[in-house]
Amino acid sequence: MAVKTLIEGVREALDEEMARDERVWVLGEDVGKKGGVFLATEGLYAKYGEARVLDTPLAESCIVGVAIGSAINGLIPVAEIQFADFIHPAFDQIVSEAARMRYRSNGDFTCPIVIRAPWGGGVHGGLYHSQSVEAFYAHVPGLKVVMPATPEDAKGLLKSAIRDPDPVMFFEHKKTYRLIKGEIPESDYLTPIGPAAVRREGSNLSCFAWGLMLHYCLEAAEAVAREGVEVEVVDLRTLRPLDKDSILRSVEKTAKAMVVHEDNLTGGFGAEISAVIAEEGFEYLDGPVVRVCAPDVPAMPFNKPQEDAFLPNPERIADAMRRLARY
Amino acid sequence: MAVKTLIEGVREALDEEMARDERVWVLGEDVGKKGGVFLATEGLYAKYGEARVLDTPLAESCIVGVAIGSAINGLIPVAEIQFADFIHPAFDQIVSEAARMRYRSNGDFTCPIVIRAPWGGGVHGGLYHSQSVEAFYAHVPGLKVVMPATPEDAKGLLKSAIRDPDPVMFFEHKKTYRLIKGEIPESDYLTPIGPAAVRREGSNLSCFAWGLMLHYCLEAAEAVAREGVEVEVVDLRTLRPLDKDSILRSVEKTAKAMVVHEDNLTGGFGAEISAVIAEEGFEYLDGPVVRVCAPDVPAMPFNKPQEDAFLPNPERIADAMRRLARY
Amino acid sequence: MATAKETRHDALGLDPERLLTMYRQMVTARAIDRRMWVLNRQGKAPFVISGQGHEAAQVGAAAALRPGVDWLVPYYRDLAFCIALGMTPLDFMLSVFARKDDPNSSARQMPSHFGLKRARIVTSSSPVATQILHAAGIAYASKVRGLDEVAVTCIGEGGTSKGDWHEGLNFAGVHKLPFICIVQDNDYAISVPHRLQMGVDSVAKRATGYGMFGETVDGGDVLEMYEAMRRAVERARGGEGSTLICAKVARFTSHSSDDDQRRYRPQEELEALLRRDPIERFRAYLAGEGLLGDEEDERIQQEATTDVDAAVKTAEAAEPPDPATILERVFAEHG
Amino acid sequence: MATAKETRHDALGLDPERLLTMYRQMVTARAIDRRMWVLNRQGKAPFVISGQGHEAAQVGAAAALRPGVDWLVPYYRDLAFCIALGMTPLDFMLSVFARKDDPNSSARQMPSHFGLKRARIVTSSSPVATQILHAAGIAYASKVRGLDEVAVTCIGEGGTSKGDWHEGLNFAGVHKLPFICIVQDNDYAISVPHRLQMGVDSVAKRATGYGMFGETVDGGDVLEMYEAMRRAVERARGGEGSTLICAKVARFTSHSSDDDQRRYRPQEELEALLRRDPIERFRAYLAGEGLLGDEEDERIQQEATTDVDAAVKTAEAAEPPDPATILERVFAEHG
Ligand SMILES: Cc1ncc(C[n+]2csc(CCOP(=O)(O)OP(=O)(O)O)c2C)c(N)n1
Ligand SMILES: Cc1ncc(C[n+]2csc(CCOP(=O)(O)OP(=O)(O)O)c2C)c(N)n1
Ligand SMILES: [Mg+2]
Ligand SMILES: [Mg+2]
Repeated sequence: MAVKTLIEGVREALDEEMARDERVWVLGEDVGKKGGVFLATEGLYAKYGEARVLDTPLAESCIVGVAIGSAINGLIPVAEIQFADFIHPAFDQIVSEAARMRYRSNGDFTCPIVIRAPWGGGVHGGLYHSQSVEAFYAHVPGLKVVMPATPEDAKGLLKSAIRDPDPVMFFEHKKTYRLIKGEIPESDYLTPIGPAAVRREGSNLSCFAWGLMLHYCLEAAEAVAREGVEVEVVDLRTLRPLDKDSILRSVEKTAKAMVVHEDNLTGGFGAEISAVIAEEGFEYLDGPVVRVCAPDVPAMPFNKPQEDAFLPNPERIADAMRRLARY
Repeated sequence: MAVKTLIEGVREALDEEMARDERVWVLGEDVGKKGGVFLATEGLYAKYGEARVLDTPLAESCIVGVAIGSAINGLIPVAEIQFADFIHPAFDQIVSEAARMRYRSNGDFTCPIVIRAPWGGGVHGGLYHSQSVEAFYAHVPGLKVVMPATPEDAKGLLKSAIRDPDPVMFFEHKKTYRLIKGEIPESDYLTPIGPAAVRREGSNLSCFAWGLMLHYCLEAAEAVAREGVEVEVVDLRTLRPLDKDSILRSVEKTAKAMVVHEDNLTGGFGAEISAVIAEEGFEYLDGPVVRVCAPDVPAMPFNKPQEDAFLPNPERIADAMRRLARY
Repeated sequence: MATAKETRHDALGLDPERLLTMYRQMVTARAIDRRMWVLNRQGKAPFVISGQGHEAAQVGAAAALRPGVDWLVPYYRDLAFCIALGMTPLDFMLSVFARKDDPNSSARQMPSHFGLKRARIVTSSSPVATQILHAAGIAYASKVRGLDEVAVTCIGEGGTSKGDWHEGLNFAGVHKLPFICIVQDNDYAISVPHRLQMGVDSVAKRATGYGMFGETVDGGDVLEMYEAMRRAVERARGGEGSTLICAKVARFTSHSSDDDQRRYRPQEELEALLRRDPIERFRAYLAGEGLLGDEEDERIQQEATTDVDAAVKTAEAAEPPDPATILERVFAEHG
Repeated sequence: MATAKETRHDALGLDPERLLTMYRQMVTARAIDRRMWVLNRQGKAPFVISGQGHEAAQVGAAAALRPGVDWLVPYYRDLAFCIALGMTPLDFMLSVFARKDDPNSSARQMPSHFGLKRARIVTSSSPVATQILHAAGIAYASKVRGLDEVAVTCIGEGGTSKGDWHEGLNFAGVHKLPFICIVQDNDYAISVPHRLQMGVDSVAKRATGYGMFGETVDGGDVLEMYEAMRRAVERARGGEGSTLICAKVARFTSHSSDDDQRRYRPQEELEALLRRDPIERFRAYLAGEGLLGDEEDERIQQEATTDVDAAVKTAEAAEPPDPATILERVFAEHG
């Protein structure tokens, strides 16, 4: 198996699915000649042409709404939102339309679309190029929300998303695009949407994360392991559907739980995970369900000192692990 | 004190604040001659004229964006979104703009606006006239989120919201508009944004709710009281800022906690309350933190049988109370 | 004979049979519409919203389409449009009574949230203007797939104020899509008058700014509407581009059963409009051309009433949805 | 003398001093802009985004406004506009170096997210087109408060595709607000060419559809821009209504320091544009009118460089924000 970057996984998934099924098309801002601002669609324009790799007008609601319409008439769109921060204008099309086509028509109309967006911080993107938006969408029935953390998952989950008969929100952490490398199978594989993955076995406490934070949690787990604290690190991979069984199984084993995300604390998706554990895993618990998240300020500032102050980091996470282990 | 409906409280607050401060103006769809589809602004057009009671074009982003601009230039807008279900097109203006004016300008520009919207179901409004949207906004730093459940609070909290120097989301449960009556003080009073209110003292378990569900919880508490189960019912009133102290104090007292809302279960704001209790009130807990919420389907259907199946009701809530009390 | 002057419908290539079919569609839609208000007052229909006054624009437009081939992405006043494309009175009444077999949504949605797969009427929601982008997407797929399917979408003049309307027209204009947007301009958005909605008399004047064709039509004249629509459809199929039609119509009823237009609308204004009922106008035309006698008209009215009676009877007796199915069809996996 | 033919600037009532001030503003903006790219290559500025090629349109527009009275709701290319309204090179460099005393946002935002209270430059965000509605709201307040303040907002041609742009222009048109939207049309939205952005050559053609005035201007000609803008401002103050100006400009640099326009833009195209640099054109005009000699020009260039050197020096040496203050100014209560 070849070692590749996460963005290569994304690109390969798009290329293979477009080659496999001519109904698949890509639309978004700058996805054409430029190949996307992160080069996720690089080469596709030359290979598949403008009609299937379309530079849209600068309008996110248009991107999603047109994708929905094209799906109604037989195409399978993969819409790129240039930054997750700019997905908000499409909120209505995603929540009121895409998520409900099947339900409101009692199954007569469906919405097999994928919406990709780079999210997350640590790239001095300032208030509007760093945000986490998963909590907004993981709350919406009718949507699937996928957050890959490895190159293999990025490719395998994106291929599953494109073949999924329902709308899938596919969020790629922009800092992991080139930072995170890993092996990608040569085979034409699919990674199922749903199951979480235990990335590190541990007996003292369970740590749940996704995206960049998963890797910070693994670093932190390494650090505290040297002190004899064995942390089980679970990569949730998809927030909706949420793999409750894996979460509860892990808490049953370790009796202590912690959620880490770079989204703001209050109302972040970590709250849902805590709530599930507090309701369905209460008997297992031997300590408070801890959340390590960004502070409740509107996204991370551009200047380095404050960007660093905003983002959870391996040290902060390791401290929280130590405290919870001691509890 | 006179007994009035909740919507009268809203109307009085608007009228009094407009009379007090000529910077205050109301904008929205049909707020003028018609007086709003629920008559919340009835009479204001005749009293204050078109410039201050403006029927806007049918465009929610316009309503909020224009409100923001008018606040930058010295006015105090109270924007009405006709139904909370239709606030989504304004998501970007609310989340990216209103919530961040102060933060991103380091305090040089501010956004003293109020956004009112009727929410909630039980009025055969179907998929798009029944929704709960509080979870989306209570997650956003920079916003205050107010959910009054009584006529007195509707008036007192709305007056506070209009005088607040920051953006306030003010959600009025449409079924409570005329269903819920109560005394409204004659005095020019304000109800502070923040503190929760214990509506019923109890020792066996704590129940947290807002809007229509608060009243269902009180009914349910009455029912189980006859069986000797004493439930403490807390009206959160504002979700952001969240009154953690009152929540934790109540749980410390009863050792058992339950959250009820008509929003979908997964990722609803009940999750945040559970998470706070599971992290900061863990020592107090003598049982799982229970959530009684709507199922994870896209809003409540129009037909009566399914609308009833969607909404939590006093019976379902009472059953959950009994189960938790027995735990 | 060469001497006899050509009639308007001859010029349009509409034979008497087509004309009577169109008339029948308008009459049927009106009969259904009147009846649902009665049901509402009887407490049998919690919510109704009306198309009375819009029938000529809708039936005239539908006559230029191929039902089941071209697409309609409708809005809530399109009852007559849907009837003309093949929705039956029973299909509709099942939604008014919120019955399980309602083909629009199995009573998950309010009545008049149209959707009928077999007729290519796309499921519609309540948020105004979202459908414009769906029509643009359908038209884009039609173009890239090399189909000759035309996507038609309807909206009120108030809906044109929304961002989605603009984004949809802009996209259609960029790609010269087989896309037609019919704005049914009845001068009111619930209570908001035209002057507070837009700074222009006809929204069709925006067409050039999108690189498409624009037409302002008397939407009370079914033949004028048909003519404009036929031109638009030919352009769409011929790859010449999209069209924005502003059909001036009248809203005869309150906005919906939750509204009372007397609060904001001058009575005289309404009475003046009612004197120009589009169905009356079409009847007068047909009578004038000797194509519709009184008995025939009587029969058509009678048939419509009978159909509606039957539909109401059947729908009222039909099953409501099973509460247990509330969890189905969120995703493909469950149902 | 009556015989001497009147110059363009005489006709516009611009005296030589005003002209040289405008020239100086353009030169200063360009000097700052060039320098920030150097700082970016030196690794001292992680992100820069440029206004090179837009200076004439911006300075010509600013010249028709009253700094500190009229409002600018800017976008990220408006460096020259901001300089003309009173932003100093130091103000800007403090944001480039992300320093605490950056008056735009105390380095919470990326550079070129302009905001300067004293100059009535409204704080701006990254999401394209949201500012259009803020300008409409400011103009509405100006009107109802009986003030004569004009609200000007800028955006690129790509931004006009967004719903907020439409909703803002529609609202301004309905109320004939003292509102001016300047679209700086440089033919690209990052890499997306004009033909894929809209179906019309000049977006100003949309003005009539909103009930406002429309003008298409050579944005490389500072005097032509001033003239159009002055007309628009007079209409705004006179209560005659809003104006949509499409200023055709050129983007000389890549979209930002994160972009490389060679990936999608023909080299010849760019070279042709560079030959018509708006600053060169203005210099040639001034020289031709005998208002600017070589030494004088030399001196102006030199002063600009000196100012920028000083600003860079001071900004680089300035304090970064204190991490502890990250929690401040979310609400009035905290800070
Ligand atoms: C986004 C959104 N905002 C508000 C509403 C509430 N609403 C329903 S219909 C309507 C007025 C529509 O007027 P118009 O577009 O002119 O259509 P008409 O009803 O006159 O045919 C409004 C405000 C809605 N359904 N969607
Ligand atoms: C809503 C939104 N979508 C996407 C972006 C990313 N983005 C920033 S600038 C830009 C292109 C803008 O082009 P144009 O409006 O023509 O202005 P120009 O940069 O050419 O001056 C894009 C797509 C954004 N900032 N906001
Ligand atoms: Mg209308
Ligand atoms: Mg541009």
